[in-house]
Amino acid sequence: MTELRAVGIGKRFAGVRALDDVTLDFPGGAVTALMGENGAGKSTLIKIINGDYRPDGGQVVLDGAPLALHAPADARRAGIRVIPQEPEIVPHVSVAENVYIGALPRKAGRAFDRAGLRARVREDLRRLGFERVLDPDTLGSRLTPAQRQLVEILRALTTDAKVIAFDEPTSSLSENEVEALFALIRRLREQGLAVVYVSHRMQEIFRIADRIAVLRDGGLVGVRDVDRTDEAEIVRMMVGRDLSDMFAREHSATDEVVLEVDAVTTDDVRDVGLTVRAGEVVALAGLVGAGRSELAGAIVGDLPIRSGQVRVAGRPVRLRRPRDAVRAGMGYAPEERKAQALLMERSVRDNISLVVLDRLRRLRFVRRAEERRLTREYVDRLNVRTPDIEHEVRKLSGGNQQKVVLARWLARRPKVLILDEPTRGIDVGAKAEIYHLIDDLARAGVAILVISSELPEVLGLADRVVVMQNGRVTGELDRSQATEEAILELAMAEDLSTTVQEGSA
Amino acid sequence: SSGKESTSTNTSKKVSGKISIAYLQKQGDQQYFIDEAQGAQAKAKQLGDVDVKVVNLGNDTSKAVSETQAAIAQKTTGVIIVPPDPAVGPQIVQTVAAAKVALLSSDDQICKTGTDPSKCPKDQLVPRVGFSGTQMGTQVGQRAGEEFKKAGWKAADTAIIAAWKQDVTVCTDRVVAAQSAFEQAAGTKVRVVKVGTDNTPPDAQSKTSAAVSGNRSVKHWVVWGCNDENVSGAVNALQNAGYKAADIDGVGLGAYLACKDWGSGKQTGMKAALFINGYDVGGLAVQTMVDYLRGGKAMPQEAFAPTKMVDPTNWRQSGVKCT
Amino acid sequence: MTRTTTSREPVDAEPKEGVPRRILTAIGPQNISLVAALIVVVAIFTFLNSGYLTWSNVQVIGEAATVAGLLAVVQTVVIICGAMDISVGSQAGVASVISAMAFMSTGHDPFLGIAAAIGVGIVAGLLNGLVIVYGRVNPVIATLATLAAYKGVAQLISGGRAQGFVLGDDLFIFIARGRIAGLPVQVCILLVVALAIHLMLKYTDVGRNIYAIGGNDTAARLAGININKYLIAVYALAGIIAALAGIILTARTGSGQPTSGSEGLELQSITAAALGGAALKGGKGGVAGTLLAVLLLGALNNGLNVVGVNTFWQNVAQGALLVIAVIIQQRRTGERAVGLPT
Amino acid sequence: MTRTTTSREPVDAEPKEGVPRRILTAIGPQNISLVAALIVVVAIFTFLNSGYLTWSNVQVIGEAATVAGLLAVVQTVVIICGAMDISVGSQAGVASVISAMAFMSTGHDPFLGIAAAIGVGIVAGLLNGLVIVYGRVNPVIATLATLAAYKGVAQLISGGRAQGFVLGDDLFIFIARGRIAGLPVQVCILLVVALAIHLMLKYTDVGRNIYAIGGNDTAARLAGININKYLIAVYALAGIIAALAGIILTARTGSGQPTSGSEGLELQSITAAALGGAALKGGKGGVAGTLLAVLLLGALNNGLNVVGVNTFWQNVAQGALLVIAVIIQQRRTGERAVGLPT
Ligand SMILES: Nc1ncnc2c1ncn2[C@@H]1O[C@H](COP(=O)(O)OP(=O)(O)OP(=O)(O)O)[C@@H](O)[C@H]1O
Ligand SMILES: Nc1ncnc2c1ncn2[C@@H]1O[C@H](COP(=O)(O)OP(=O)(O)OP(=O)(O)O)[C@@H](O)[C@H]1O
Ligand SMILES: [Mg+2]
Ligand SMILES: [Mg+2]
Repeated sequence: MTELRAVGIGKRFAGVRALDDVTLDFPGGAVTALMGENGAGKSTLIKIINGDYRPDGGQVVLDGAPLALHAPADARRAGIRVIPQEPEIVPHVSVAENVYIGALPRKAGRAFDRAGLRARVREDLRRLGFERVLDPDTLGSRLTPAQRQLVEILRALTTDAKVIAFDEPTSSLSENEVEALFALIRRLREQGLAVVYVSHRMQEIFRIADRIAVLRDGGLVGVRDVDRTDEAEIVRMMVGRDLSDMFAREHSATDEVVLEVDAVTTDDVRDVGLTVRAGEVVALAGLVGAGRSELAGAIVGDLPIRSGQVRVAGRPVRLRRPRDAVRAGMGYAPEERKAQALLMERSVRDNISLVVLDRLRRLRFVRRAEERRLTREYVDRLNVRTPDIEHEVRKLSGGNQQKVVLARWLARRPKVLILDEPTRGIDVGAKAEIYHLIDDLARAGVAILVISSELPEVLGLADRVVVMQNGRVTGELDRSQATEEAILELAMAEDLSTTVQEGSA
Repeated sequence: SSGKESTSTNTSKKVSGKISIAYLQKQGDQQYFIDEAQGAQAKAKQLGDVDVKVVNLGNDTSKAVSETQAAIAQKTTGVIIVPPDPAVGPQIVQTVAAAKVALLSSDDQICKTGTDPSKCPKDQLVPRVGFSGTQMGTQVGQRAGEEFKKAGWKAADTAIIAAWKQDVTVCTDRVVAAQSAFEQAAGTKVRVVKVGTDNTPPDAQSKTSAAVSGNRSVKHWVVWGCNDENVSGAVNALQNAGYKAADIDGVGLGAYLACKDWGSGKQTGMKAALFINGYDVGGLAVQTMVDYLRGGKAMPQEAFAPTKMVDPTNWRQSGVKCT
Repeated sequence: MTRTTTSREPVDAEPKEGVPRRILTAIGPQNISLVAALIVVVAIFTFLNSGYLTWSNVQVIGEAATVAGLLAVVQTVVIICGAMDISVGSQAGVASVISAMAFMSTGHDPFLGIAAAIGVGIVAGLLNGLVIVYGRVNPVIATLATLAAYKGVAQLISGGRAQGFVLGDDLFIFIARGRIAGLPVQVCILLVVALAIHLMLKYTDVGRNIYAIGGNDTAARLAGININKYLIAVYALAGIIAALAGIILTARTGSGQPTSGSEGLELQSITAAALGGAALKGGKGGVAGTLLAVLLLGALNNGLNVVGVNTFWQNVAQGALLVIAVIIQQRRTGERAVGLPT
Repeated sequence: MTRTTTSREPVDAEPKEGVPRRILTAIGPQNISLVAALIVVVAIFTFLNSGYLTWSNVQVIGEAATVAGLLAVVQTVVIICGAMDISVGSQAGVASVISAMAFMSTGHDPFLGIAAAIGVGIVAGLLNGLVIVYGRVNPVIATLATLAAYKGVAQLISGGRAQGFVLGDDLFIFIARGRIAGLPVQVCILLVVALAIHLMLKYTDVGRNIYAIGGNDTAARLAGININKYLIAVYALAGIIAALAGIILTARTGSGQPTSGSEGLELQSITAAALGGAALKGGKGGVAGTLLAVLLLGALNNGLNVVGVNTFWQNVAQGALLVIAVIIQQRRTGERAVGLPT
């Protein structure tokens, strides 16, 4: 049976030691979960296994033979497949080609078998139960984040692999897709593959993994069998201390309505109404493609509203572009940090101060000292792990990048804060910190609308839950009424008659 | 087809009715050629029932071929061409001959059977109207030599700036001719500093400035080039480098920029310029073509428009137009 | 270079699929407007001068557009990779000179002349690719540099003068003036090359990989595509096609031209590729669109001369018409006017 | 420096802040290699000809580089936005002609001449911006089109001829040959413009927003930046600076030049910006690097002429040196050689 071993792997980047002498095996026929805080080195380890980064020391050994990994092509040839943390999609070609990129089916000579490809992808989609969420002919540029992640997952199926590593595959997926993915992973495990699985979602790990390896500060803390450990121990291994009161939120809503969305209709959203009061946290729940991000985009003036109105503090806002929303006191952290929020090649400072420059300037000159002070303050508050505030954002780990996005909007202190998947890719410890932050903000009177696909998060945070499906609001649940079952029922209101979960058998 | 259809030479059959002429010019956005185009069109108007279409070929020999083909496709009766490079001559001659359209070259010479007109048997040259490059260069060099003698400079502390676009062969011809004429007139050899430019004043100016930096020991400068742009740019550079007008012996070619210096009444290193009148050449070319087409009058092997050396004292009388 | 693919372009509704719509999609909406623009241009010039829409003039348009067309087609491939080759014109110049000189020095053997030119084209193209990939020089800078360097090489080996004389040779005459089934040989060459490249791009895995590299090079790299090999090969291809263009140039003008005839071709080829729908960021574009754009620009150019518009107005008209054509094309997509268009 | 509360120390070489280190960071590693290249170039030419490193020749280099330098500086701003302005040269041509013609027709008032030129520059720049943002025309295509159109306009209003004569006027003479504290006036103009743009880019919120737009336009839009306004303003700025370059051209040559002197400036300005570290996909670059690149190219150009290298070799040498400079620069970053470099 296959076995992948990482032996004595070390890797440092200028100023940061990402991995330090990590020795770890990934046996075949088992799912090894890799856990650790943001920036612990999980993605770096996976990139090394994939031949994307070259380690400073150590070796990757497959079935007893050391591998010479100079490029991802080498890893691929050896039978290693990696689903990276950030989906990499080719924009102007179809989903089908995206899935089989680098391994397109051929006919005679080098002719490319377009029909064969489409048939194969359709079959893959059907097998996994994704045919309703993903069309093989859509162009890559038109996919939603969830769909992009599904494409990445489908790529795992294209080759005969011995090892498959998933780097946070579910961070923007909702229950349905997660189920299908798990069915797939179980099948892979039965076939004897070594599966590496990275996630910050604790429940998932305990459902799918056989072993849990924990990294901290680039070093291996330990490996546990799932049967012989529990969440508390893993968290302790990850952060070095106990975490309690994770979701303890107190009710702080007032009666003052700050955000009113009144019968808003856009191209994908129909007749949506909701309100958020000062000090209240409203969660917007739903499945992939329910139209939540679309609604958020419309509320902040980025997508055209065909009819309906948005009011902030009672005053109607004329939304022609996001600037109008920002001016009216709204803040919006979009779901895709890399594509929609971050200036990857600029510093942490530049990224955080972006929306407060108008407050920091004097005669249009930015007050640099004040800017640095403000940036440091938020870097400290959110515990962003960066060597210093002039560090380029692209060099941060995924979770820390997300914190930078949040810091940006917190620094602006808006009246309304719209957070689309705010904890996507964030570790348990940091998650708790962010929940505390959201709680603090609410207490300070900010009206908060959170879009989240993670049900525990929705339940833990929200004063009220608004559920959407297919571009419409299908129900609203008070905190006391909200349970996972109730939310899912509303989220799938129209689908209930049809069975969805073929793939999980 | 193989493209090798027999190409019988011009049959002169008289054309009655409307005559349409295509005037294909290289560098059609340069002042000299703009004048030439206007001269051609004015002459056509004067003759009546003649239509002249002017096309700018830039420096593109390939375009010369396609515009010739286009003119033929338009049933043009005569083609007058200023070839961007004489090497394209044979191709033009064969293209035109196949369609039995009359051909006249203007300014630069072309040969029917070879790429180099200077090595062409006399009877194989296409009839031409214009100025001889060698002759122009000779006149420039001669005048420069005379000025050199008059100033009484010594060859040892004098140098010549020759500024031209080095991949334009007709430019090279002029500059080479100027040098031998200068040596004749001056009776001595003077060192030549070759400055490669793109034939525009700013480029001539900066390139010359640099060349001067490399030759600070020189006390007096003689300047010539492919056209007025080069000479005027180079003279400007010398003046900016601190040389007095009296230490510069610049002889322009065209006179359309030199006249600006003279018009201002200031002292200038631009001592003289060969006035070549594009307007006259354009008119003469059209006249020659029409005479041939209408009256069957054979085109003369070479017809030269008059050139005149002008200087600050006599340029106005000579008909130099200054914008 | 990792490219962030913007997730949600502010685009309006997905077009509904119907049969007419299907046909439209097959030609591509981008190309439709080029066809429309072409029809308008032809209509206007035909109205102004009856000599415009004659078979002989159409041939002239085709022949005049061949050299630029070849370069535009291969430039399209380079641009799809997300790169650019600004040196194509200079490469054609070197090849032109070499073809004529090799022809002369081998006792008038046209095949040796052509082979030598193509060989030199491959070398020049490979050098571009190697400098870019292994020298890590930005493609624009690198090929701007080789634009100058190759031009210098052409001038040096030729002494700046046109070289040789090839119109005594049957093959060169055939290329210059021959017809195959009534079509000029040059145009046939262009069509064959375009078709071959079109097939490669659309119907082989090589072509699909090229789109992937240009669309998202990280994705391509992670998928195990040997990006470096592809990029170098594409530059070599550009060198070969540029050499072909140089050979045609030699045949057209009768001699090897170091610079005349090949200057300015870089901008023309990029213009045609971009007008034909290639995105300069890479990943998008096609031969059909480029050819249509070449045809449109050629028809425009020729028409302005046929009608006898003065050079200065031609510049204004060309610029204005180009902008108008693209504006119309873009208006049809109904994209929202925010930020830079692609 | 911020320390996170968690246990881990950021291991290893956080560069120790020392004084030399500080200076190094201030110049930037990219610029360091330009400085090194400059030193090498100067050393070589000084060795070959003692007239090279003289104050008068340094002034010559500065003056020769001014026009291209101005355009390169503003091109840097355009490129940082992720766009490009290929029409700068033509805009300078129009401005040059207009300045001379307005000067002549207002009875030799230099200020009116200059004002008219700048006014025309603004209009031309705004037109570019509007066509790009609201016409949704790709910046390269749009400015390629206006490159032709503005050139045609310059030729039309001037009839293709050099216009007027301004060297009878004190102000124009001052611009052409004056010195301020020993420095040529043209160079002073360039330095003032460069400094102003540098301050704007680095120290104002406007500049920061420009970097944001080029770095990630979706992020900039969602952060409430009015991208359209910025883009149009940047093109207008390009128009103004191009007009300034045109005025200097007029003063240098003594008359308004429709095309001669302004052709090829687009490529020069893009080359300098890119060599100076501006990324063509936007979001990166700076005035200091661009100025260094302008100086390097100017010193190279001048040196080749001082030493008296023939034009053909100059082309080869320029191309080769450009490539070598960038390769050295890139090697220092130690980036892995995969795919297209940025
Ligand atoms: N290209 C890079 N340049 C510099 N530093 C880097 C680079 N990539 C990663 N790092 C650093 O290496 C460390 C480990 O990062 P890595 O991405 O492996 O974390 P991770 O465990 O995957 O975190 P997350 O859960 O947030 O994804 C981080 O401190 C990060 O800043
Ligand atoms: N750029 C786009 N082009 C076309 N359709 C889009 C685009 N973006 C979103 N959509 C469509 O809009 C609908 C709503 O998507 P949205 O992203 O708002 O859903 P969501 O509830 O946020 O789910 P997700 O978890 O996928 O983000 C989906 O049907 C999706 O296909
Ligand atoms: Mg990670
Ligand atoms: Mg969403």
